[in-house]
Amino acid sequence: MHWWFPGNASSVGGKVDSLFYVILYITGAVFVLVEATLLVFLVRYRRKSGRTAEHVEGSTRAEIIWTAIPAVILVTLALVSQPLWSKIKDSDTYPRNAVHVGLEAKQFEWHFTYPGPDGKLGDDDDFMKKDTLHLVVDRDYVLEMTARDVVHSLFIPAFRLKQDLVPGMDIRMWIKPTRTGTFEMACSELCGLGHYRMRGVVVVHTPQDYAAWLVSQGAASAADSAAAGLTPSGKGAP
Amino acid sequence: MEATEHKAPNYIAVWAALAVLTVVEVAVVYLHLPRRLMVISLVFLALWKAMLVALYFMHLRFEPKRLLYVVLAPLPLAVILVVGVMHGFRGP
Amino acid sequence: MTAAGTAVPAHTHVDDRPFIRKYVFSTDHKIIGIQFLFLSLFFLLVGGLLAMGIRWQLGFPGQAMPLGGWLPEGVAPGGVVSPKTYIGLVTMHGTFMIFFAVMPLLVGVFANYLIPLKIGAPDMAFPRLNMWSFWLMIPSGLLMTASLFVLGGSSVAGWTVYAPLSNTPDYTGVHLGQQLWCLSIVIFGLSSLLGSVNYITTVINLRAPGMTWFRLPLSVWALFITAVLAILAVPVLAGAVIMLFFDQTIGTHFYLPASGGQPLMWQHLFWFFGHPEVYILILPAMGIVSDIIANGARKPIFGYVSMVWAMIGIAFLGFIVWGHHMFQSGMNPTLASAFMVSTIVIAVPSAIKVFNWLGTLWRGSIHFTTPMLNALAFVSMFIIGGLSGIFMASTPVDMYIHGTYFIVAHIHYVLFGGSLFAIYAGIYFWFPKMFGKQLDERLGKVHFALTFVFYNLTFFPMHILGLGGEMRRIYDPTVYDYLKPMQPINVFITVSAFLLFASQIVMAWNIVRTLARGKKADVNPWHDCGLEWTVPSPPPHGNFETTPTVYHGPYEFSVPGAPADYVPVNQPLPAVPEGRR
Amino acid sequence: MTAHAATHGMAGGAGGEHAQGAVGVHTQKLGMWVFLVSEVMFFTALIGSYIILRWGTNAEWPEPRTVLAIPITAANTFILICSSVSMVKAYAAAVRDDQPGLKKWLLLTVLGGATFVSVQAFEYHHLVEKGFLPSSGLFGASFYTMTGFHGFHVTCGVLSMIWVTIRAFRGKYAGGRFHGIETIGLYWHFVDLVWIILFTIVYLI
Repeated sequence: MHWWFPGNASSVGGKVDSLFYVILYITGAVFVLVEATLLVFLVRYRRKSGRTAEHVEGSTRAEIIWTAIPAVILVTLALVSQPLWSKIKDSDTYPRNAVHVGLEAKQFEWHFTYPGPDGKLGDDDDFMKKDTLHLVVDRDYVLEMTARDVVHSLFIPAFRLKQDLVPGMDIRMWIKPTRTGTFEMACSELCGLGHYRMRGVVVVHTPQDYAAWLVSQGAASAADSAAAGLTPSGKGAP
Repeated sequence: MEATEHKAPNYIAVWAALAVLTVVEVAVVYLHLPRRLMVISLVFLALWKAMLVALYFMHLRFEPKRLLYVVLAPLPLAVILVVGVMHGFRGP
Repeated sequence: MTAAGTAVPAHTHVDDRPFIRKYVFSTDHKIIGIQFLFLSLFFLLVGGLLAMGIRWQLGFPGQAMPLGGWLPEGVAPGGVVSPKTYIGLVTMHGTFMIFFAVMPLLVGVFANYLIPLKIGAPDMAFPRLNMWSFWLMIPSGLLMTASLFVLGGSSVAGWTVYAPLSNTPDYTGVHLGQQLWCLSIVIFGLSSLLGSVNYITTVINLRAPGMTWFRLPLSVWALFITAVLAILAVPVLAGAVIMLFFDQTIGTHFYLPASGGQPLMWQHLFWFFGHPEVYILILPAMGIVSDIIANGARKPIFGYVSMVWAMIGIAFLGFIVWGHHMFQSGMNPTLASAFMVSTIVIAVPSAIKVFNWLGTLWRGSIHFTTPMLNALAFVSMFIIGGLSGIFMASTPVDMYIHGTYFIVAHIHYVLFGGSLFAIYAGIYFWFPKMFGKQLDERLGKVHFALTFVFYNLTFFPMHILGLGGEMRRIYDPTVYDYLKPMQPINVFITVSAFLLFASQIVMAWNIVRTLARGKKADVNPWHDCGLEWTVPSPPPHGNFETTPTVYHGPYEFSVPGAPADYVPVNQPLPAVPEGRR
Repeated sequence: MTAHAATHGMAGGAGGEHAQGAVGVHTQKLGMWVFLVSEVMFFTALIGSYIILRWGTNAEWPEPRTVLAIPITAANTFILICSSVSMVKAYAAAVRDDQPGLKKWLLLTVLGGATFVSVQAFEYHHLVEKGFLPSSGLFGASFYTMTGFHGFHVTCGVLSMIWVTIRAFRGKYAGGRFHGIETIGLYWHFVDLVWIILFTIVYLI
């Protein structure tokens, strides 16, 4: 039974998970401590005959302590999170040699534009695929993302990656898969009535498999691009 | 009465100042100054006029300090909102 | 603009106002508070019913809903909720709960009822505006309710109505529903504004002699700060919604990229309102809980002054954290880092408050009354809601859990486990004052126990769903292979949610029965120090016979040397041995 | 705190003379200021959006003075400023209990406000005829939204001012009861102040 994170398959996933567990352990400990204290107080200081409450109005020292400790822990957390965040989302830090893949989302469909054999986006040998992203394991990719109609959000749980696609904005996201296999992707920003079925898959190949797949696309790509390109979406219909 | 304790300001003088500042503003537009200089001077003139209205017509100059704090409270928020959002668009 | 109302006679014994001025178009803050109470409890019920529809579809996707056959074919073909209906339910559940249930319950009811009574004023500063604040809620609520039934259906853009989904009918097929949503929210904003202006002015200017700022009960402090948040945040929402409305009706393009508009600007403006709104929904709850915990523990609140400063700190920081709702929105990542820091800092004052509540219980003599139980539930649930918020504050972790059920769990731990338990606590606590009758304690405890258990069974598993990667607002999770194994959790949540909803019948029954033939309440059934407990239940029009004088702070419980274990604020403290005060 | 005893009898905000609470500000005036604070945030949303859309993004923007007529609006600005002056004169007259003066200056204020709104309506008419509409790009959208809501505020102000003037003719502000005048005056000046900002930012820059 899978009732927890899907198995990680990207370069950043492990770090995100570690950070998650750090926070989980800290907050878990705080949770147990505080709730236990609450329970102990409730039992110990319940109303009993012969004992009255003590008229205490506060304690500056205690308050300084319990202000300072969380403040230090929390600021540390922020400092730990910051570098990882910049690495994932700051496009200036992305690897130079990454392969660029285009992604345009429209209602309930993901349209990927592949650079073709020459590895460059924006020329004649580009080809398109709908709802399927083919990647080579351990290679750096940068998705050049935009949306045609409304705000969508690309969510690949196994990669721990999420990024909104906003119409009118050009947003980039770095991906580096570390495990071969097929992984699901979803839209995680309400985008219309068919939001729930805006499903796609990421197929992570070995370099050999990818080359074979690329060859097999030679004939299919032209037809696919035409089909994926400008078919009007079924507006409003789920 | 709190309102009568201060001597009434010379409203006509304030009015004259506002009128002159408005004329200066319009003049600045037609002077063909460098864009940046024009914007800065216009913003400065507008704030000056707004201050005159707030301080004299709305009597803020003669009110207790505490009321002044109430009134000034939203201004930093307005700046934070505009600056924050403008910064937010220089995206990845 | 000149809010000249007729002077309210303060010392009336014979109240000869006609029925309609007394109970319908009343300017009496107590009647207005009670009007708000019933109105918002109604909307709480509506919001709860919509939630049941959501839960049915998530637990049993594609199966006919019980009684679903009664719904029109266009809404639920064959009794099965359609995707459009589902998203409509999600949108309207959020909208009703936030704007028409929790916010008026906290602000409309308690601010109206408590502020004048607790500070020793005969009424609000502007009673007539106060009346308008309630009567504007009626058209606002009617418009929002009507939007459920108009052609094209209600808004389906989520309660955050993100543009361009919301402002372009072509994307969803919703025209009028979304426009009514906008109009309703603008009127709501006006109502909230009139209320807030009143609360602020009243607290500043109408305090009784001796009621200094640092003698105000924490509930009044909280409601005051909330009103400040409301007058600063709600107008921004109104402005943003008006632009959204123009986008739909007169062809502007504020949020449409077509001619240079910015979808992201909607999100910024919305969350600039939206985050302070979160604190509007939790601060009054904190204030109410502080009052009740001090009362239940028979002790002064621990660290009163730091409690006040913590609230002020939360209120200020609340305006500079809005970006944390938008970490994954395509916003500048450097700005996101700044928002991460401010967000993390805001956890500190919240932590201070929790520790101070624990400090209040320490060495107390805890009476487990129904209000106290609900208040304690607030504290323990707020701890969970607060701690789960730290996950989202950390931007990389947020990348995974943003937009998943983890967020849904978090918001419900804060809004239901937090605000709603505090509202229940407040209703049980002040009901005797409002109606002169005491709610049944045994039924109250049954209601509390059932709600507490089923509430946790409903919302805690949502954390697991979220970590498993289940997105929020999806019609059918079984579309995804990786979510299928978690479907049993969804079924479990759905069953718990139905039981949670059913448990509320106990409270409704308790209220109805008490109003019909309840035990008459004492003037001061909880032995509290507040000024509201020095006047009859319910208090007469004009509240106080003579203007009360306040001698000390609001939480003088168990004072050594006092005849009882509480000293009402209108009585001086007993002479104390040197070293104290 | 003795002030409270006085407030007690007139919580109606009806403008009793001693109704100053803890901060020493009359309740009615304080309420108006709090209301104006929220108005500041409302206009921040509108004007802020304009600033953001125009300078925060790379949207194309026409030179305002190629679309709008500056001289006539400058004159209109001057009219609004004049009405602010007449308002403050009315207030001064009310403080002095100079009833004829109060009536005269109030009438002039109403006249100024009404003229402003009329000129604005004329300007709208002219612009619409030229084909400049709310749907004409972002500038049209924000121009009409901002000036429209400002105009709406002026219209509300004129209507309340008419009401206040009627009350003044009935002697409701005689004998030192000038707080009503002061309160409406604050609103009036605020609307003037917003226009000063709008005129600069929308028409001139």
